[in-house]
Amino acid sequence: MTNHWVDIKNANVIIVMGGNAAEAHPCGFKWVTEAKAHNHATFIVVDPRFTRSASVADFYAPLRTGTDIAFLGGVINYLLSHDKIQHEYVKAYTNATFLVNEGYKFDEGLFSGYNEPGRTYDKATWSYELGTDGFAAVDETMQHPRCVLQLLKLHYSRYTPEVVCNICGTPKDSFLKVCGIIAATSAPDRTLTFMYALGWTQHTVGSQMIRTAAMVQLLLGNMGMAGGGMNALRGHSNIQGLTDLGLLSDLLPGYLTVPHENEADYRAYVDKRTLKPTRPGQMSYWQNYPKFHVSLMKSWFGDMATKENNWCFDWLPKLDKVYDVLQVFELMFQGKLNGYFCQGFNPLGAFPNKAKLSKGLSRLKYLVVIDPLATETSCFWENHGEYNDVDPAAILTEVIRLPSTCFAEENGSLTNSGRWLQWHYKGADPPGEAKPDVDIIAGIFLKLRELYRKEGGPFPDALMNLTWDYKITHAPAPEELAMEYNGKALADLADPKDPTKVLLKKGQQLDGFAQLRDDGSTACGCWIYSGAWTEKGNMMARRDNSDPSGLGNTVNWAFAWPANRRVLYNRASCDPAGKPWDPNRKLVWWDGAKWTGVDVPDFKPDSPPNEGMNPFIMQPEGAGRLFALDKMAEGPFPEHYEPFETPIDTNPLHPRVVSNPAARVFKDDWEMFGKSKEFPYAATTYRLTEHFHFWTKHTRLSAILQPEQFVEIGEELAREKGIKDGDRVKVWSNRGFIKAVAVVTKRIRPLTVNGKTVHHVGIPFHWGFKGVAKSGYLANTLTPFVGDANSQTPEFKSFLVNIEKA
Amino acid sequence: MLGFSSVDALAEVREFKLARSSETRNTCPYCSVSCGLIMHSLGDRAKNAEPAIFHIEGDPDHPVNRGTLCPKGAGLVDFIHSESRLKYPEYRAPGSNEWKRISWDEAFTRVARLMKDDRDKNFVAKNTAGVTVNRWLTTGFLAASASSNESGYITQKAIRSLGILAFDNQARV
Amino acid sequence: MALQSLDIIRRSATTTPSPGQRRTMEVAKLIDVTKCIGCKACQVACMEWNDTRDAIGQNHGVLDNPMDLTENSWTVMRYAEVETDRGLEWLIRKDGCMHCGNPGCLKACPAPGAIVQYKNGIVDFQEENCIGCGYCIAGCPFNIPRVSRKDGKVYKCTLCSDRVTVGLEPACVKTCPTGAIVFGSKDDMLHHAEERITDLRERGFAKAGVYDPQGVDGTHVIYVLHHADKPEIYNGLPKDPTIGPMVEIWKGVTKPLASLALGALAAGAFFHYVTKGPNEVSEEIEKEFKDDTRS
Amino acid sequence: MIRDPEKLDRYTAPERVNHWLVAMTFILLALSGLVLFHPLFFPLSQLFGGGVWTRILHPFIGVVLICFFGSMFFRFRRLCIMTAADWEWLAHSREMMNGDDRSLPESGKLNGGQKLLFWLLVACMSLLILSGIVMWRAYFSFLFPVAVIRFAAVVHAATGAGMIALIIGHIYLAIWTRESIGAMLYGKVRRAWAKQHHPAWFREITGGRK
Repeated sequence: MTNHWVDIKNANVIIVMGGNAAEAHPCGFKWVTEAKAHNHATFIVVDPRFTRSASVADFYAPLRTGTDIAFLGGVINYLLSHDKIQHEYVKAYTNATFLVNEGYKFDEGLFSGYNEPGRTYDKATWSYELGTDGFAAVDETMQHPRCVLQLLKLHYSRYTPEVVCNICGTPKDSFLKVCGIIAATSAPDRTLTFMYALGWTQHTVGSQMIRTAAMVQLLLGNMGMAGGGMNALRGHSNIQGLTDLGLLSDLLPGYLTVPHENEADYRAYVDKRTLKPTRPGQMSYWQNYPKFHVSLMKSWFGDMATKENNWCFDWLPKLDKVYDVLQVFELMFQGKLNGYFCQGFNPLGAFPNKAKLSKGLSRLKYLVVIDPLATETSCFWENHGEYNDVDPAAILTEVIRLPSTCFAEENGSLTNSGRWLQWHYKGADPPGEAKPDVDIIAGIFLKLRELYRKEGGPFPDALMNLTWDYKITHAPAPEELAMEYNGKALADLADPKDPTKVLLKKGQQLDGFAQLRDDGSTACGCWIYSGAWTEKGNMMARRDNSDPSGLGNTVNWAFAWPANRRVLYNRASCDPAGKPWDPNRKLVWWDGAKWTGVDVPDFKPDSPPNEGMNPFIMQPEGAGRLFALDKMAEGPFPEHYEPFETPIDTNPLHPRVVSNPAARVFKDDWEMFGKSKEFPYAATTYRLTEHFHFWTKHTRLSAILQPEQFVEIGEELAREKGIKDGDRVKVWSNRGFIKAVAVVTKRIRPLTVNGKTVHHVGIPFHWGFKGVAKSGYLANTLTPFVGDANSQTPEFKSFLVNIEKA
Repeated sequence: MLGFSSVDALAEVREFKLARSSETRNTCPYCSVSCGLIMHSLGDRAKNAEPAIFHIEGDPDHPVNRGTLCPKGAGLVDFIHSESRLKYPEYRAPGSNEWKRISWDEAFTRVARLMKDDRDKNFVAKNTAGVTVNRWLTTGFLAASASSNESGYITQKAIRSLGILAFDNQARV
Repeated sequence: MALQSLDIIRRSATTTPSPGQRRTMEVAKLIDVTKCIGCKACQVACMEWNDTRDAIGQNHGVLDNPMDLTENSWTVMRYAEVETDRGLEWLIRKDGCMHCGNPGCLKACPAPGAIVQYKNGIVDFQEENCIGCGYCIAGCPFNIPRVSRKDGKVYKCTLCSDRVTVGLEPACVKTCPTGAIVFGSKDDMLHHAEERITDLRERGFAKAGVYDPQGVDGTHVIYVLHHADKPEIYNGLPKDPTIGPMVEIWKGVTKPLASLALGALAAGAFFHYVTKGPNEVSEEIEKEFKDDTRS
Repeated sequence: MIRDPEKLDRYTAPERVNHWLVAMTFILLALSGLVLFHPLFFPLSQLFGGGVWTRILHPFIGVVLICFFGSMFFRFRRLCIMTAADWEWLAHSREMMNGDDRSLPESGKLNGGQKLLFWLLVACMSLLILSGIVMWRAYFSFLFPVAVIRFAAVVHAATGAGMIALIIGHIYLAIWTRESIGAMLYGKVRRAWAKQHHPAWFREITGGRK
């Protein structure tokens, strides 16, 4: 989230789209009802289903699943055509004035530089035109035909209300009403906040959906404002933390990136990531990349990491491609993977096309599962009749299942959506012989090290020299690990402004990432988490919940990364002169000498407004990107592409290019896509408020609330198929079938899309063949094995099924 | 009988069950609102009392949830004591139809052995173009979503040092 | 000396008053249906706090689960998809004991002390004194109490009397994520309701109002409804509930009078005998047959 | 002397056994009913082992009573058919209560009052079993809407009280009319008694002989 949970109460307009906050994040959703009750906020829900969020919304607009870019593109068109944008904000803080490379063009659904066979783009033309001073050229009047604003107008001129409603199926008056409410927040003192989750991320154009909303927020001047921003409601308690720590194929902690194999040279690797400002006077904070990377290497390899060996640059693996879960299961399916670990994760249920996953797991040599619960993945080889019909004798995978503790049985910190790191304490011992994850990883690692010490083996250097100076080697204390990723001084650190003054002595905990050095004199496991455990102690355990400003910024509660800033880009809540846009919701302001406020300024504290440093300090140009340069796989401007299984078999905007041209699809998955003739209904999987993924079917209290698998269909579809409330139905896609109880409801209405009636089928996915709730089918038996072009998040939200009475 | 025994109380309410329980602050492991919890466990942390958690409610001081819990969070006590909780390391031999209980030492030894054999056989020090890549692509690791930052950090550290690139976590979904 | 933990106004099947000198604050739970997102956190918190667990049932084609109040589920969410002039509305209501000012259950209950009404407004079942006859179910205007198949006792929401006694708020109140359920003195709750109603009227709910039915002398669980003029659309919330004539007759003054009448009848018969003497065979008929017996 | 040949056979052994079974069951039923009737009588629940047992036993005792009374019904059904004389008897019942039985028509084996009592009891028993079933929470109440249960409760209470009143009267009249109890205990009555109280019946079974 750019803002945080409590900040939502400051919003004037709240939109839940591409998510269902009331059901998936009920306790966070209280701040929406708070905004409504005490801030006269207007709350809008846009969703294919009338969800429990919609039940308390002021206005609900239906739309067909997978068409959010069309809807939001239409909003951008409305804002631009009605001139409802925050002009001063857009001119000063976004790249609206920047000129784009003349090679850039878009027509018939494709941007410039597309090569068909590889399904990728050569993105050279998606760049700024550089001026004579080497900086990006700008046209302050924003009239130049190749300035971003004009290109934006041109691109979304096609998204007229008629075109949008034809694609989305939303009634025109509803669409225009939503546009009107959104447009009103272009006033400097009115803010809109978007609350979204998997409803946007789980599409093949998911990332671009989120970008479109971010562009709307930039046009309205809502980014960085209290009650504004882009609020991603993360799914798990520490999904934010584990992403921050880089537990992804191509990431290192703090969003540093793993080198690619064609970056053999350390210097080239570092320079490519040390982004110099592309506009004068910008902070472009990534230019400190070397400090973060060197400190990480010192933290991991200690004295072995020296300037001479490029801080053990070669000790880390180099990528040939990204190995996301879909790619890994494809390798598994092809029998090219021998071993697999599932640490607190149930991929058999959580990933698409269960049949393919099951085959993949069966071709593994060994599978290690570390979990507090008996998950379906660990028992993929057990035959559970119709729910998991396999022959154990034919599955030769060796499976080792290790019991781990749950949240209540270990100390540690979790990072929530609002980037708060919060410490928790062990309340009881784990059942039986279960061990904390830390001890299990330590156990495996130390045993492996022992084997390498005895028997040797290829390139043992990294694992043998990994720093492991914990007091109890087989059970590293969470406190020690927290202090490690906060970082410490490896030598006395002198104050850069006054070398005679010693800031920190050797071995002391750093105060924050500002103190990091690239000369090896500091170690830091994760630079963005620096400040979590300083010399003043465990900042994550702070419990002062005072909120002096009343805006919900409890800056003395726990620790938020980066540097305890609660609202990112909060400099943008002030006009270029440093005066807050909205006098009664002041976050930060320039007090003549420095930036100060009720939140830690997300800015260079001593940079006066007239220096012209822009609020988006991580970007080289310091400005919010309406034009995304080459950072996105399928285009600098979001374009509506149909889901890979589209109910209308065409793309009304450009029939020649129907689905995302840059999405990666593995060879054998192409023919697994269903067509609307055989599978006429648009299906979407989602969460219920009573269950949490596949965990709470093991919990009696939750199983009581929703004991049995069901699917939701509209009354019209039910009448067509002769299905009544409570009937058992069979739902099947081109990849398999499930059986469930039918819930017939008024809350799902057929939509007229491109002249065709489209029915939606809603499929909650909380059931499986383990746990105390009634056994059910893994709903991901139905879903397509294709992911978003940028994040590879599978398209669970839009696919095609058929349905009949079982 | 006949008025000699003490008369029952005219009415009494149920004994307040949290009177002397021990309180521990924690965070709900489910969604990313990360609501603050107060966990009540048996005993007053005396050595001979095994602290079992019997009740969980919201932490009223937590600025986000202010004491509230959603239907999932309010039922956490049933997650901690779920009958599906794993209690000891188990092993399933290839083709077998049952779990066999093993000790931690056997488990660690077996896992390390499997990893070493696979790494030794498939480790790639240099790619075809002769660039040092030091990667091991034939074993993957899927990390959790609700384990702590500390366990995430040590997992990252250990896995990267082995050269694994098939590495992902719940953020992907 | 009888021990008690809260001041009592009324006890079931007790014709003599309980000690009632003290004046304590009257509490109330406000359920603001317009803020409720139907998440059932209150159902879980209630079962978890009171250590009851319902059976894991099945899906009946709706989101309601369990489908009705039971001896283990003392509060359930009831979902109603209603078409109103504003379009489709999803009216979700937390059902449970209303803690009436004049409780029908207490009036109907024949077992002394099985149901008590405390001065703070809570109506509580004392399961030890309950004889399991189920009269309270007939007496209740809202059909709330449920008999347990296991122990033959009746159960319902206690408004967490054990928590309120030690000064805490009920479990469902504390857990409610959106603050739809709030707790406090009844005056504060009515004031809170007024605020909510002004906000709702601003948002176009002209008929928004409080549901605090005077037919049962007001309740200590009050609703704020979008459509207070049509409470029945909220899954059968009674329009103006009262204990009803039948229960009044059944449990009203007729019974003591009838008991008196029976007593009087018996006494009357005795005094008839005393005054009129027995109905014996007359002298002459006796004489007629006396000769026979001798001969 | 008990089996004095001179006496007339009024009730057979089975009839008497049946009557007393009904009587005893009714007493238990009435007592347990009163427990639930008003708090005044709740202490009576100690006779049945406490409130819970009273609530459990009362309906079962009711069913037993219905069975016994059922058999009595079939025994006395024809005997109790009301005749004009019976109605006239009843019309004069006030005078009888004052000891003046001159203007009473001659009553048969059972006089108007006894017949009327029989039919009233039949009515009460039917109402009680019907309303009782409806109120029987453990087995049947779920079948009925709450309004029906409430109505049944009122009917049950009223009818129950009414029946107790009837039985109080019945018992008193049996005491009041000397030797009636003996008739029901031993089954025989003296000829004089018969002639006095049931002249028509007396004539009928003695064939007009004295």
